Amino acid sequence: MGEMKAADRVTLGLAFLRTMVRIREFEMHARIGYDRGEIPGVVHLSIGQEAVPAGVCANLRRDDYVASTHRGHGHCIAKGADVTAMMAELFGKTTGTCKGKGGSMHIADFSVGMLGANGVVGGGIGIAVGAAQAARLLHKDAISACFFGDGAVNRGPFLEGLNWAAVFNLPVLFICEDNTFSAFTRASDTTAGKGPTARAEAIGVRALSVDGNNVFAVYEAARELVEGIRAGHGPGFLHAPTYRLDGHTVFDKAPYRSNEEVEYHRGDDPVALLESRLHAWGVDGTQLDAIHIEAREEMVRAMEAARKAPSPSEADAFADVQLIGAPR
Amino acid sequence: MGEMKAADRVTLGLAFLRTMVRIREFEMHARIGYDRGEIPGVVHLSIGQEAVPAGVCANLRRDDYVASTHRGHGHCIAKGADVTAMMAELFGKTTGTCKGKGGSMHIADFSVGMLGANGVVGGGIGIAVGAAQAARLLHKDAISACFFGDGAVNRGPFLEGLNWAAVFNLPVLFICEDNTFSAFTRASDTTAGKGPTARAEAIGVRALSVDGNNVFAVYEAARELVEGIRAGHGPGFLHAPTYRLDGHTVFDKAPYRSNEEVEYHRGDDPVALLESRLHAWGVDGTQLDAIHIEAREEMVRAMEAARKAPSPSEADAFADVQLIGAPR
Amino acid sequence: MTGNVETARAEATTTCTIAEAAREALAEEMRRDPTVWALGEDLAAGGIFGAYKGLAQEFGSERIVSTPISESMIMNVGFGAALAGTRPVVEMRILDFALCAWDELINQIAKARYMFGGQGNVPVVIRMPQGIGRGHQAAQHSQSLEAWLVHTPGLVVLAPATAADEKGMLKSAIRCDDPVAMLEPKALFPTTGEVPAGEHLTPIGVARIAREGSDVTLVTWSTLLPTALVAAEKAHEAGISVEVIDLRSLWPWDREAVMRSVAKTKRAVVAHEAVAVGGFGAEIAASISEELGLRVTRVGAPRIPVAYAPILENTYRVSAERILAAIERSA
Amino acid sequence: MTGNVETARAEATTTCTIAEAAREALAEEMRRDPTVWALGEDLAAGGIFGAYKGLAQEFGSERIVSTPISESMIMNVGFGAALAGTRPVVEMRILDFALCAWDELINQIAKARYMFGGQGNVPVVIRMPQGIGRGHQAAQHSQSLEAWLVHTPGLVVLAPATAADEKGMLKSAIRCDDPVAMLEPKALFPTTGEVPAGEHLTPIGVARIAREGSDVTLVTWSTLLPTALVAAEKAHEAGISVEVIDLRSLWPWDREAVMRSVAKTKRAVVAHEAVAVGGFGAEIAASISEELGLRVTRVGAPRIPVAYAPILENTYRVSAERILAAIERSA
Ligand SMILES: Cc1ncc(C[n+]2csc(CCOP(=O)(O)OP(=O)(O)O)c2C)c(N)n1
Ligand SMILES: Cc1ncc(C[n+]2csc(CCOP(=O)(O)OP(=O)(O)O)c2C)c(N)n1
Ligand SMILES: [Mg+2]
Ligand SMILES: [Mg+2]
Repeated sequence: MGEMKAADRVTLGLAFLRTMVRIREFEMHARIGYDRGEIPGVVHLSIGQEAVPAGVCANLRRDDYVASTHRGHGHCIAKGADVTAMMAELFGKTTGTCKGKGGSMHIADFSVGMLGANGVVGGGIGIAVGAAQAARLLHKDAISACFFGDGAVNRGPFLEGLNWAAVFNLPVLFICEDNTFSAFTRASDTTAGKGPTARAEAIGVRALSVDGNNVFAVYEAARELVEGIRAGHGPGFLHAPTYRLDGHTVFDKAPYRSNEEVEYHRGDDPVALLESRLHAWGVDGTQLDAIHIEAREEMVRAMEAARKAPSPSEADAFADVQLIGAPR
Repeated sequence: MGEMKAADRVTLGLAFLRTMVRIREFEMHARIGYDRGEIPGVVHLSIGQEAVPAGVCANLRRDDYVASTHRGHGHCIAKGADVTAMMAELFGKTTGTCKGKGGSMHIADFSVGMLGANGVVGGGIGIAVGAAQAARLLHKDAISACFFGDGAVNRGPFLEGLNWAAVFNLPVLFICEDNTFSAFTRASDTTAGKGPTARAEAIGVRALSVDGNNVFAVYEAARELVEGIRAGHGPGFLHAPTYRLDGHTVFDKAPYRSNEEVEYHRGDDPVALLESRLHAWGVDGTQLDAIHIEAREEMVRAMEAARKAPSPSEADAFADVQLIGAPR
Repeated sequence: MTGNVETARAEATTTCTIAEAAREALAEEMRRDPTVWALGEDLAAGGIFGAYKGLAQEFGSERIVSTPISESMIMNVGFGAALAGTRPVVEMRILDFALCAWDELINQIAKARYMFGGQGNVPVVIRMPQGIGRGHQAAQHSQSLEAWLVHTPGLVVLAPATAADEKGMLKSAIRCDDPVAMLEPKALFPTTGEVPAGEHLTPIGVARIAREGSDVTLVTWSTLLPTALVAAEKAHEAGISVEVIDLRSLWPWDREAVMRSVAKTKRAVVAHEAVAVGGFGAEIAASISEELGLRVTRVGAPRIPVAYAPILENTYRVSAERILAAIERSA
Repeated sequence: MTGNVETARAEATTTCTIAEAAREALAEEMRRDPTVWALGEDLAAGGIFGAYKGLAQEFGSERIVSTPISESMIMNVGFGAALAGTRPVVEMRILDFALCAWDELINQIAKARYMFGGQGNVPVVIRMPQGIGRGHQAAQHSQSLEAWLVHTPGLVVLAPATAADEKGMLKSAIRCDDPVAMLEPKALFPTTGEVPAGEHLTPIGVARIAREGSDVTLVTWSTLLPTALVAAEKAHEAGISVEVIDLRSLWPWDREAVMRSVAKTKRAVVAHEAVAVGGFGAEIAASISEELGLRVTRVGAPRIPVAYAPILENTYRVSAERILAAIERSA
């Protein structure tokens, strides 16, 4: 950040804040929707982790690809997916990104290169690698970014995907969004060795580790990697430790950790950290408040639209299965 | 080797040679059996790689476990499996280790802890890890050894198995028998990064790399790792580069490499290297010849026995499927 | 062998959920046999359906093993540990994730006894709760794939639908020397039922007559049982007496019990939650047709993935109305 | 649609092996469409059946990609690359290894179009040569699992048995916008057949009458076709006229052609190499029974793994004698 002009860093910080607050507000509203029974399905929230998608995706273009996880709202929003369609998807409506067929775990928006959340841990890795290989074949200069959790580093696709991207020198940015837990288990209890970065390096992928709650740090590290990737130097890997402030799902009360622990980590809330930084840089409170209010209003509108949107009909269940050999 | 007494190293070397020559002779005879049509199924030979099983298994007890690969004759023999039953298995006879049901790719001999060759690359890794976990649960002090090829380091189970063994501090020795090729492809073309040892270390497994054609070196490195494993320090990893002198299978003519390359590597034939070393240590040629002759005679007898052994009957096909719900 | 013999033996019963019955079964077997242990994700936290609640406290982390998210290892470690003298209970969380370990289940576990010429047994239980759950989790969390497992030589396949059978079948599975695919009825985990007090084992391969009847035989299993019973009741109101067979053991399946009932009723319906095309219902229907020359009416899901929105999910679901229509249509 | 319409169009033919037909098909499609590419192990060396011979030389290593031994990546890279605008041909070497990528095939590829609400197509072909090969490679290298794939919503499933169909179906598969499971007849790769010269596409969903007959309909596919034709000839010698339907497209399958034939012959046999229990034959049999009220005789392998020793392997194998016996027994 040293070289950046004060005005620029404020502009950038405000853009980050807008993205992060939109993600947070989307999820707060999704939680409300779930609690009220308007959202029928299980939702995984990424509250506390917003700096990672915001910092990473600020380096991506619209034609770049992203593959995501079961906890993918932030990745979608940061990549530019339409929150109205996303909220409608959570409501299971025809106006949803997936016409109500996917729900939170399968939100996708191909129009902005979002190739899908994913219900399988590690399931997005191959998709991102494949999209990168396709881009090369089609002589496009798009790159792929692939988000996954700390739990995914213990699944086979982590090894296979990183090795593959390195062997074929593909333009892929792998991001391990390490939120300290994999479901109800502390990631450190199930991951041996020197951690994700060391694993990536050993497999031949250039890797950086960065404070995942500091959006500027995430941005800078991702930028460094993305520059290398766009320059044709092959894949990069970013390890971003952060903390999942909510439960694993909306109904997980997280008895496996103490309230003190959670409170401690609230002190590192990336939104609050960014705001105090902006504050220190002279941005005044009303400007910050405006961002919150705007985001909240956007989400209220999205909820309203989702509420009013038409539900699918039974016949819709038979559409989109396949072109040849579909039922009915 | 520095500390070992001259007499001891000769004794050890002769034991290694016996094992290595038995492996080689077994496979030379298997090739003859295949060429003659007496052995019906495809066979993968490990000619040129014998130092690895010989050096590793010299550190194992009968009650230790071994899991192997499609190229497993050497691992079986070095672990003490009965070559007569092995040869009968290749012939598909009832006296085979698996009553003719498995063939070369599934030879197993539970009586010596050999938990099976394996038709799936990387398939043995979980078996070895599981056997080690069972041993701990049963308060046995047995360890597991798991052989796999250089190709397996790019499959998911490599990551999952090493991480698992490290997380649970299990007594497993992983051995990557790196014979330069995975089927018709050069391993170096498909494996990125700093190689198997670096991968293992990053996952938290203590790792050594050693000349896989030097049986004493393999033995010493495996011993060091096995001592740590038996002392309860968790898993170890041994990378043993060597060279597959024959084709991938008995009918692969290996057009993907030059004759010069193969001839070059014949200079590192582990059997020849060991013999010249023994020679230098004063063992005379007749003693070495005797080992060859004995092994050859043993394999001729095994072939003869296999030839004479009864073939299974059709009814045998229905046995051993399962205890409950078997057909007929 | 005939249906529900084992329930006759029971004198007292207790009421509990299917998840509790599962926990009891595992706890009892672990107390009885020190070689029984369980491995899977989040087991120390009690598992996602509460079926392991408190077990880590009682048995310790060496026997209730909370694993990394490494399905292929969970499965194959269970396999290796079975070969090496223990009786592992492999928890896959839900069936859908078991596809990440499908090679290990199908290529290794199911075939091992055969490939190795019967050298050893493979006493491993693979728990794969299946079907549409309660959380509207869409296509990757809702499959029913019993047909695949029945088609796989080497496997025993169980699909309990009641608390009593959950307990009795899990215990039988743990004592079984073959690999057992235990397809637990995910959506029914919180439902309660009577479980015979004391040692309770459900025999493998024996169907249960869930309701006696004389006009039509309805063969079903797993999550569809309660729906089938509702349909049978409605049919009863419409004057059709339906015999409901809870097949519960899918391999081996109780051919004798099914044929006996159908020989009596002369009309057969088979209903399951899974996709109808290529479902296990086709095997039952083909068998009945072969043996008794009768036309069987099959009910199952359309050949579509499970969607998220409840109305779409319901379109996939086999309803009591659809079963009833099949009962009426059967001839 | 009726059977073998497409062969009528062909004027000249050439003779080649099934492996050569496969290579030709891929080469032609790659020449036609620069977005077509192939990925799998050892492709630069021509593949293990020679079906990629020379293609790396013609198309380069960016389009004929020799991959690491990473099945789950091979499959999922194919998936991602299909979403991103290319038409990948995923080579699994043999079906059995595809089980290492089963999550990717079943949970990702098959369901993607649906889960994502039809946002995009998934034009990927997954080549999985299946069945007992020529090398006596035992249980982990010999499975036939078409029943599983037919049971999976979202997939098209093809199973050619001749050189003409290998070529015509692979080309149709590559042009198909759905994911296609291409179950190639492993044991038949070296056998030769006539292939229509010039552009040759086999329509998906259309069965082929491989032999006309009037007494019994024999439905079969893939590796069992030549055996079925032998059985039909023997039946002919015994005075029974057998109509042999090469189903070749398993999903969608040509219900109309099958029903038309069975309605004519009133006797039906279905025969496949796969295990009979839970095989796709059960679906065909159940469908015929439902639609025409006829008892169908099924022939398939016993529910055992494939063994190594030839005599044991043969016990698994469906022979012409067994099919003939079924023909005689059918009624
Ligand atoms: C292959 C697979 N195994 C298990 C699950 C169940 N599951 C869903 S989320 C989750 C935890 C994932 O942890 P992590 O990768 O750290 O992501 P996070 O939830 O923390 O974002 C698990 C085990 C799954 N979806 N897929
Ligand atoms: C999962 C899987 N993929 C592919 C194969 C086919 N195959 C058999 S051996 C082999 C090469 C293995 O190479 P490596 O691990 O180095 O062992 P080596 O043959 O050199 O002993 C391949 C690809 C297989 N058996 N299993
Ligand atoms: Mg996490
Ligand atoms: Mg190798």
